[in-house]
Amino acid sequence: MVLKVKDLAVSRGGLTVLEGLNFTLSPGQALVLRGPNGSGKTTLLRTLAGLQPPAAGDIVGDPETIAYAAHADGLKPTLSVRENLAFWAQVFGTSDLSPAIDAFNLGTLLDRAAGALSAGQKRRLGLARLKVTGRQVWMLDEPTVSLDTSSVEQFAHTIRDHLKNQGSALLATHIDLGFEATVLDVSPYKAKLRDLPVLEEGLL
Amino acid sequence: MVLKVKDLAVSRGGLTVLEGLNFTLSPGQALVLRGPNGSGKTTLLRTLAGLQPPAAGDIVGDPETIAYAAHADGLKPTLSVRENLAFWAQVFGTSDLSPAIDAFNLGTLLDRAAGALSAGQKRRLGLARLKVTGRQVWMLDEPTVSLDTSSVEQFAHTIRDHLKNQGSALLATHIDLGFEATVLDVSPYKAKLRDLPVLEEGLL
Amino acid sequence: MMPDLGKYATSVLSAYGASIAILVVLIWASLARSARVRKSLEAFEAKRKGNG
Amino acid sequence: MIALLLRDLKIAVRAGGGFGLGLAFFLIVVVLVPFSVGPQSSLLASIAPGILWLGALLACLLSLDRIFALDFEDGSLDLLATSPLPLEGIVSVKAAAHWLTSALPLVIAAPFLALMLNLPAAGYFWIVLSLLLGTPALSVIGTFGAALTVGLKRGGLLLSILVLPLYVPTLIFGAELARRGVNGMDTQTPLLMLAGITFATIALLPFASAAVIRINLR
Amino acid sequence: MIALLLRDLKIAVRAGGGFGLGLAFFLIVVVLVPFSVGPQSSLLASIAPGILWLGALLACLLSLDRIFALDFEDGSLDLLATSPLPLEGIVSVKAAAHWLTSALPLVIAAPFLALMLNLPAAGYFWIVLSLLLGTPALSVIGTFGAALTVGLKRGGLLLSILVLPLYVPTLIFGAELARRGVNGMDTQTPLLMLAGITFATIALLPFASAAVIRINLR
Amino acid sequence: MSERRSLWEYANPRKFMGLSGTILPWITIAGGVLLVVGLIWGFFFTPDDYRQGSTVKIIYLHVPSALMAINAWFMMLVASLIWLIRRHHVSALAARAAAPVGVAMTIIALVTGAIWGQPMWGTWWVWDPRLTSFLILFLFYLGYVALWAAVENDDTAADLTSVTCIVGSVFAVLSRYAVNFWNQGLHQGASLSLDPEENVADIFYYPLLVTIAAFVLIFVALVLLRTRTEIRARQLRAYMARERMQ
Ligand code: HEM
Ligand SMILES: Nc1ncnc2c1ncn2[C@@H]1O[C@H](COP(=O)(O)OP(=O)(O)OP(=O)(O)O)[C@@H](O)[C@H]1O
Ligand SMILES: Nc1ncnc2c1ncn2[C@@H]1O[C@H](COP(=O)(O)OP(=O)(O)OP(=O)(O)O)[C@@H](O)[C@H]1O
Ligand SMILES: [Mg+2]
Ligand SMILES: [Mg+2]
Repeated sequence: MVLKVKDLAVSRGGLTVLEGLNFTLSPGQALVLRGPNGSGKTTLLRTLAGLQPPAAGDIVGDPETIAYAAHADGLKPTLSVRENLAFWAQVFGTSDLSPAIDAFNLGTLLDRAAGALSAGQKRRLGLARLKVTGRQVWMLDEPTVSLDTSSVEQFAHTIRDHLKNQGSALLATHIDLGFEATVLDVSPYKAKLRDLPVLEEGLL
Repeated sequence: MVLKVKDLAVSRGGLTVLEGLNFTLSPGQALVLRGPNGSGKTTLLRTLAGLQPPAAGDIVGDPETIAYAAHADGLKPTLSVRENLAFWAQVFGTSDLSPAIDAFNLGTLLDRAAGALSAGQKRRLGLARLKVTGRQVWMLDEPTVSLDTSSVEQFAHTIRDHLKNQGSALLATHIDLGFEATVLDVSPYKAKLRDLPVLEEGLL
Repeated sequence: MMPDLGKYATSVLSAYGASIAILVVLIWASLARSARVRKSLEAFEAKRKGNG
Repeated sequence: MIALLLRDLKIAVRAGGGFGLGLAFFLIVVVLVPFSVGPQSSLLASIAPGILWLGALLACLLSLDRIFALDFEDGSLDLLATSPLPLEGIVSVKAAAHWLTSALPLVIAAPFLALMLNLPAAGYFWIVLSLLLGTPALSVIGTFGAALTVGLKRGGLLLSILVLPLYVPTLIFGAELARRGVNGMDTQTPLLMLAGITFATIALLPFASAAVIRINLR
Repeated sequence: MIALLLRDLKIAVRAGGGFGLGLAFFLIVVVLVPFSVGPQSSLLASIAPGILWLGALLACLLSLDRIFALDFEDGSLDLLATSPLPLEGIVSVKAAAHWLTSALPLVIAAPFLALMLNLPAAGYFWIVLSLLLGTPALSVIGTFGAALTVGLKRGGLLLSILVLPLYVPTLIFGAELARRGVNGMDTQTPLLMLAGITFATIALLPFASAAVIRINLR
Repeated sequence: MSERRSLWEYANPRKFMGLSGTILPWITIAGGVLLVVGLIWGFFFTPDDYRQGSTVKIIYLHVPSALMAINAWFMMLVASLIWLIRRHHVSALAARAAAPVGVAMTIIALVTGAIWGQPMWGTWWVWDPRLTSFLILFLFYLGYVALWAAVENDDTAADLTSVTCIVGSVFAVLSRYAVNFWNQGLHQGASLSLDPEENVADIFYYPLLVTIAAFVLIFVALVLLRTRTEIRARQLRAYMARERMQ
């Protein structure tokens, strides 16, 4: 077990969005978060990645094992694809770029400035970053946005590989990714609006 | 016929991306652009919308009939959903917001600041803008990114409606949208790399 | 040989010195860049020919 | 067009930005001057009109990048360019909104700051008049600079460098007008020059700005 | 950590930005002063050290928003915060990169600009010394301000307002040191104060900056 | 239309490379020789001026460089207009190539002027109209160069800098004719005017003409050389861009 969530509540903009979440993530497991727009998937992922504190409950797990990929890819438009990847490899203390490059078919784009990529090419580079982190738990927010079908296939393949090597993944997505995964629908955990976030009611 | 493209070539970053495009768009017709990442769909849409000049060929059509929706939604985070919509309505000289609001189920979000919406909610607002332009030809770049299944359904419904009223639509997308449309795969039109854009070869 | 520049010697000499230095730097920079660009273009075209 | 102006004003007010911040910057620059040149009051009074003009100019300058950059980043500018509004009109409205939110508050605040710099009260009129006449040129010129650099990420510094030389004539005649007015000298020449610059830029630069925006959107 | 520093320097050079632009701004501010206060050379010489300090400070200030804003917008900051690097280290590296790309060129250029303001040659040493000692504090304090405003779109002006008061002590002692040095007066007190401020901010502020970044990323 | 060869042919990169390659050495030699002759003549073989003393020798550097600093901007203006109207790439690249040369000329004029000013006016710098507009022109040069460097896409950069060049021409005109508008300021008026009464003494005049010719030729040579470099660099970028698309 690499991540265990107990009675977790997460909040955004001062309001609790989801509450009463309980789940675990084991090595080799992929967990897909589903739920309509605005249900709180992004908020949950940010909380688990340690970017914001939980509103209640516990997260058991080592933040040092998590690699988070947000909607924005964190690419520097003036640096080349290779330089972008190499930078993240250095930050995470790894050095071999080639698996990442191969996994997302970036070979021909290596010397291109990241700013001159198309939407899908950027996304592929953003996903390739995950592979150079060398981390075990991947947290992905709508990873396949803008990807064409063959790239989605590549992505699914990469995830399957990662799971096979005892990695695990937590994904938020609206579309089918084409690999076996536990599905967690977050809609039932929608927070009731019973209490005010900060002050007690009738305080006046 | 609202748009006719003859021998069009489009370029990005000084290089021709697509060439030899010929197609027409008639009232009531939806044309879906397909092609792998980086094949030039975005570039083609921007050219047709009049944001960049064609590299060669002709575009016959009135730019005043086109409503373009890019990847970015042009929302002002500090204005409310209603204010955002009302602004575009005024710019395009229309006044009735309610069809747009109903079409994308924005009723409950009206007084929310656009910056406090989730990814999918923002997208819905961005699409609602199209309805308030009152324009006939919609050009959409990956419109369903981040949308959940029920919103995609709403979107397809809106498009069908628009087509029924003699509107037409040109969409770039990687996923199935669930309505009948002519499909144009741009990959065969990939520009040959025969000439350099500006200078002659072997110039030295 | 050297003309007598009187009390303004430093002014005149530094004006000549500075101007000539700037010209030399400009010419040197232009030539260096010209050579560099030319070399990389030649290398590039040679490589392309080699590849077919 | 009106809708655009109103929207821009609303956003400026909503962001808490426009009014307050430019003003505060102006205030701080004027406050820092005594710290940096030392507090002898005769020296201060003699440089006061110049410092007020310089402070107003820098405060204007700092708010220039807001004119287009936000609209560019979130895609609004693409959408506006494909809207029925003429681009020349859009840039003029943008310049007007900038003047209303950034420059006008400075003009109003100037007399209060003049007090801090020991300027004689008779000079207040001239300070306000020269700023009122000169700042529209600053907004219009600044809009041109903002249009030039709109495609560049963080073009802020480049913007300053392109715009400041263009600001020089306005600054010279504006400060000259204020200084002459304060010292009771003849003000006609700088007054005419300043007005001339302002009207010329308002009449001509919007076309350049619109052209440049079109290029940058490609 | 080194990787981050190198990346930031590379980006600054690549953008053509870092070095050249801050410098050009400095140059322009110093050039504008005579336009605004009038060109009497004795007046200029007497305010020269203050103007040079003020110009350097404003040039630093304008480049502050680059420190974090770009990384925040494109998501890098989220990713860096979840990376193995300690956040305190990240902010320190950011401050160092800012100093190298923005402040150091100003220090080097200062003597040339002093020439334009008719400063006696004996004063150059003191101008450079005071800037060399004071600008690291400006970078570190600026990094704190940039961290505070990182969440805000176009927080540039707010940033200026938060940072400028914090800059006041550095400015006072820096300009005082330069002025005294130029006039051949005793420089010990401002020298010690300036050095003290710089070392104190370098030692303490990175912790505050890191904390503030953490809050802003929530 | 007609059989006559049009001048526009040289806007074709290949034609330009051919022609410029042939004439460049000659212009360079001529410019170098004239410069050496003019400067030696001026420095060693002219007397001191009765008022200015030996500082009058600075004229052989100051006037030609100031002249070329302004003319370079006008050349850039013409090149920019040609680019905007006829979209000949060589023209845009020539403007780009000329700017750094113009910057150097401006710096020489500023430095020599300042050094000359110290003994003549008792100060390095005065804020008179000609000097002021010349300084603004210098700042414009910097902005122009920075803009070229900052914009990724070459055509966009050419368009934007062309507009900047047109706007900046106001200051090029002012720094040449400001003295005529405001009859104030310390700086010299037109000493090279055709009116013989106003001319500087012949003995200074002839070597000055030689150095002016030398500066013109050196400017042309440098611009040709740099334009050739820019064309090659553009070619290289185009190759690399194409390579990357494959
Ligand atoms: C920093 C100080 C100076 C600057 C920036 C400067 C700049 C200029 C400029 C822009 C021109 C006009 C070139 C043209 O119209 O093509 C010029 C011409 C000239 N300058 Fe200066 N100058 C400076 C100092 C001086 C000094 C101190 C002297 C002599 C006492 C001087 C003597 C001349 C002469 C004789 C001409 C030729 C006049 C003409 O043909 O119009 N300059 N200078
Ligand atoms: N900055 C914010 N301030 C206040 N509320 C916000 C903010 N961002 C999001 N929200 C609200 O918090 C809720 C959860 O948003 P979240 O982004 O987590 O949803 P999501 O499940 O990721 O949706 P989507 O599928 O559309 O991305 C939504 O109702 C949203 O409107
Ligand atoms: N700013 C730019 N400069 C240079 N080349 C660019 C730039 N933007 C995109 N390109 C290149 O132009 C080509 C077409 O890009 P475009 O964005 O039109 O593709 P697309 O079909 O929309 O792809 P996607 O499905 O990934 O969005 C791509 O090869 C891309 O790398
Ligand atoms: Mg989300
Ligand atoms: Mg696309």
